[in-house]
Amino acid sequence: MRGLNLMALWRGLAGAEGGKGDRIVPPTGFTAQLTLFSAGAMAFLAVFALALALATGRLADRWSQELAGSVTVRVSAPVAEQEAEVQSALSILQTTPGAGQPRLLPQDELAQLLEPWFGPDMPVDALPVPALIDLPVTGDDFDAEGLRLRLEAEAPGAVLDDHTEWRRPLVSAAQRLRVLGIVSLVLIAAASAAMITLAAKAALAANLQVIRVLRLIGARDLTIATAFVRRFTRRAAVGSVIGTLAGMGGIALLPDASAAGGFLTGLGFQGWDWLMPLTIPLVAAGVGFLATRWAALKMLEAVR
Amino acid sequence: MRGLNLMALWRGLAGAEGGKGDRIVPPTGFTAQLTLFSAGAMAFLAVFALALALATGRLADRWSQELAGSVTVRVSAPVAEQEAEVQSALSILQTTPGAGQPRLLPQDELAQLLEPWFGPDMPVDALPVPALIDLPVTGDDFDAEGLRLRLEAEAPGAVLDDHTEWRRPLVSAAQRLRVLGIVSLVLIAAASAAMITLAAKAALAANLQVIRVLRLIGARDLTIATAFVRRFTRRAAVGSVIGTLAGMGGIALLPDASAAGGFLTGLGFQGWDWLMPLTIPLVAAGVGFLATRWAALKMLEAVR
Amino acid sequence: MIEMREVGFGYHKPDGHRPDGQDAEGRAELLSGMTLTLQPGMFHFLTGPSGSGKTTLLRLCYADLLPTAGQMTAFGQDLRALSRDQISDLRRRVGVVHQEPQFLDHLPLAENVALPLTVAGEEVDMEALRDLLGWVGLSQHARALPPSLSGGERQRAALARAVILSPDLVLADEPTGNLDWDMSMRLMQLLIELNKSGKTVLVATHDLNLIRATKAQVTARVLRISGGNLQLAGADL
Amino acid sequence: MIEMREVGFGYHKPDGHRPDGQDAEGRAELLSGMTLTLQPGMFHFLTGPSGSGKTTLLRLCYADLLPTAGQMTAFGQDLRALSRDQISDLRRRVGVVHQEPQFLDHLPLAENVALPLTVAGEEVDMEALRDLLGWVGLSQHARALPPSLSGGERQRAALARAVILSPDLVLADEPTGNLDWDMSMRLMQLLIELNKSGKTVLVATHDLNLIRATKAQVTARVLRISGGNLQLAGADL
Ligand SMILES: Nc1ncnc2c1ncn2[C@@H]1O[C@H](COP(=O)(O)OP(=O)(O)OP(=O)(O)O)[C@@H](O)[C@H]1O
Ligand SMILES: Nc1ncnc2c1ncn2[C@@H]1O[C@H](COP(=O)(O)OP(=O)(O)OP(=O)(O)O)[C@@H](O)[C@H]1O
Ligand SMILES: [Mg+2]
Ligand SMILES: [Mg+2]
Repeated sequence: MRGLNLMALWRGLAGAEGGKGDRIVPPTGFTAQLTLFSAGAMAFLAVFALALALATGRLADRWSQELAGSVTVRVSAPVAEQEAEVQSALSILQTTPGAGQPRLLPQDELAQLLEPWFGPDMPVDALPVPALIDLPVTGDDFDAEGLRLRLEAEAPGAVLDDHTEWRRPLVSAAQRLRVLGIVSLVLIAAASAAMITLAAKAALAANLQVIRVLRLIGARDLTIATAFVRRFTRRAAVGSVIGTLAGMGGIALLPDASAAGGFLTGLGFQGWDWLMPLTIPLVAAGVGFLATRWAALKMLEAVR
Repeated sequence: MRGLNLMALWRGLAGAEGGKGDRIVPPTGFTAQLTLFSAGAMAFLAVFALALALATGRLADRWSQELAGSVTVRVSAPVAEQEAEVQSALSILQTTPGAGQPRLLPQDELAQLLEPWFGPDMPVDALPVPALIDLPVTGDDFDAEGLRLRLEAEAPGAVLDDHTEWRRPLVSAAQRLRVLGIVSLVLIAAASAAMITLAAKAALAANLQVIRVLRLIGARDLTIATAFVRRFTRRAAVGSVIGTLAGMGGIALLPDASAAGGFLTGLGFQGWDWLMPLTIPLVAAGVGFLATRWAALKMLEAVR
Repeated sequence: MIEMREVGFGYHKPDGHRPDGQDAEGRAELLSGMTLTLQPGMFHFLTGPSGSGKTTLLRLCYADLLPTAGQMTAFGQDLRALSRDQISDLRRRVGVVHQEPQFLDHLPLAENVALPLTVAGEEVDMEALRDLLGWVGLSQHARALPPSLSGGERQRAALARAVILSPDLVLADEPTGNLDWDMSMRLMQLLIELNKSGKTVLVATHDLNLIRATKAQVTARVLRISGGNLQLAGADL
Repeated sequence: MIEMREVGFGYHKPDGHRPDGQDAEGRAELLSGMTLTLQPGMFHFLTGPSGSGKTTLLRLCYADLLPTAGQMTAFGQDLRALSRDQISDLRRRVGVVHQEPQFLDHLPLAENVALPLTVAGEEVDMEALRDLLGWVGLSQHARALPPSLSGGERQRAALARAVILSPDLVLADEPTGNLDWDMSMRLMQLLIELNKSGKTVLVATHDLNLIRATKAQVTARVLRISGGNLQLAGADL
């Protein structure tokens, strides 16, 4: 029952009839189904590629933001030299490009940091506790590796602790994925355009007799081309609307990524993003229109 | 010059002629190019989807492995109670499912751990240093959250420090991406099959007159079907070989991810993986063969 | 109506297939030095052996082919200067019955016959359409699709389609090739009526009996192509 | 050779197009109660008005259509029991000239004429092929593609293709519809020669002159379809 209805729906769409003028174009055929299907399948894939590009874009942004937090410099030296080491470290940090004003953590903040290790009763003053300097990262030109080397050379007791450094490869991975998504999108768009063009050409070639007959009885180029173009644009549009909706449905059905924590912000569309895939049918219809128009006029040229 | 040569190559492939028997099938046409192009484009996309699935698979495996290392339990209590707390924590850990034998770190290992903070001269004995227990994770059924709650209830001074826990969402993200890659692969395969089938049908429909003429002069079904099937299988195979090679070339040209560190192990194929995309043309040729055979026999049925 | 002065024509022969008498550009001159005027209101026959160029001459007349030499005008317009839309307009004034008529196979016969009206954007007069189908003996087949028609039925449908716009000139290429004598005469009757109402008619045929029978009813000029040249056949045929 | 006993046939008329006299299954009985034996070595003509079912009768003979009533055998085999491969075999023994012959438009004429040999897997005797093309007057066009042939040339090519396997039975549907008298007689001569060498021939035509001229040279039975029935026409014609 269901299969039958789906088949009927498909036939109805593949062979949908428009106004009176369109009757001159044969209603259906495999090339028509092919146009509809290509448009649909490519739109479906395009939705996924778009979602990938958007999600990885978000991911890269977010991870970059977290990266851009702050780094900590730990100065541990014999008590006598500590003060001098801290001063030289601070002067190095002040001249570091891409970093803000360094801040030496006071004793009570230090005690708070160590509390989970030693409990609240710890005698911080009595211990050779290192000094900690917090350095906010403000610019893209902050070079952690360069700073580390400089510290090693000029303030040997100072160690750079870049606790978000491990995320840097993740950001580059996310950016890589975003590029992949965009490249796929471009490839899919190009393949769709080529496929719709070829399908339109194939359909027109299959209808060469129709075009000949129409020309011979005095039909104008515009009349003929319009009938075909309308038919094919509709097919490309309908196919890609179906494909896009199916793709968006698929994306919506994907399990929500928020359960997996904040690292991957889900593949879904968020907020206004949901409007972006809706441009796909517009593009497909535009491609269908241009491709058919071009193919029809070219085919008509060959028929006097 | 180059454009011309490429066009000639394309025409040559799209219209390539086989043996003598194949001459009964008209050499070319847009449906032929369509078959070739669909096969090529889909193979190209399939290579990328395959690479994505493989890379994310590797990623998930690797991150899972790192996850499966060990966790640390830190017991900090007033000195008098510490020994008792450690014992009760150890007994809890011993009965934890999915975990190996817990091991209490001796003083010197502790001192080593604290060295970067306090320097080598630190009087570990004199301090209320917490006891550290290392617990190797051995099974999938290890439940960090459950263990944390049990410790809280039965050994309040013991804190579970799961230092790889933050990677868990990454693993699930990678697994999600792998599923996405596999789903794309399946979708692309299905879309390709449908497209090749439709293209074959369209080409056969365009050649209905040829089939009629051949039947009328006494050609057997097998003779006719074979000529078409050979032609189309070759087209699907050639198209997908080109698409696959182009896709593999594209992957090989992608910047190597190793520069970006160990987290994302690059999108490229590694080692024997390079052989996997080579199955794509086989699948495409198989689909082309079955689709054309089926379409040809079906079309022949309609012609007496 | 149609004027040809020293018109020549040859098909391009592709890839090495070169019969004798081919010119430098790779054309075999099929027709040459043809001078002919189709006078308004006259009935013309065109005969000649198979392959002599009858169909080719007709195709020149409805601008399906362009002469490769000489001057040719239709309704006073130089055929070589026509734009594509002007060609369409010309074809609405010239009704053509092709030797192997083609139709839109997905439309029923009646719609096919009315097609010239449809594409010209004119109203279809159902009454007239029914009369016309009756005259060519296809009333029974009005809703049949073209592929289910017999050879003769297709030729009759093609004639009906050619005259539905009541064109100034009717060109018919072997319109009775697949018809028995009675039906042939019936169709010729239709053409004769049209001619009497002032239309020009040109019928290509190899059937001398048909020409004789028609000449009994109407003054007809008989043209004969042979060897690429046009002659006016005498009263003897 | 071909035996029909009380054979009836009607085309399925689709979607509401129902002429009178249609049976319960939605078929109009075009032919009914046809009894006919094509005797080996005989020359037959088939006439009848346009649309009477001549082409339909021929299509029944080469198993392109199946009778809807009665018994029909070809070479002793029940046509309804034939498998698809047996139909192919039958068609290699029956040469057919269709009313609107179709070719493989991408192959030159000579290859098209030799096609029955090619698909039967037999060697092409180039000498015989050239002779045959010469006889039907197409030597000049051996390398031309079918769409560039004139109407009459197509019919001649179809006849050449029909006889190249020297079939036991030749069915020709209006083979001279587009041919002038001389060429028509030339083709009939070919068929007469074949008939004299023992082959059975059936020619559907509406050209009574052709039948008369042929009867002057060979004994021929003339069958006439009208109103769905078959009559043997008398010597008077
Ligand atoms: N499109 C074409 N390309 C090349 N040659 C052609 C083409 N059409 C016709 N010819 C050749 O031109 C010659 C004249 O053809 P045409 O159709 O005008 O003959 P015709 O007088 O109408 O013959 P018939 O009585 O057989 O219909 C023929 O030899 C034919 O092979
Ligand atoms: N495929 C078909 N489907 C339905 N009706 C058909 C089909 N083919 C032929 N007919 C109808 O059957 C009748 C007989 O057709 P047929 O072609 O046998 O006539 P014919 O005697 O060969 O005529 P002609 O001399 O015009 O060629 C016609 O009225 C035609 O419309
Ligand atoms: Mg002609
Ligand atoms: Mg017939």
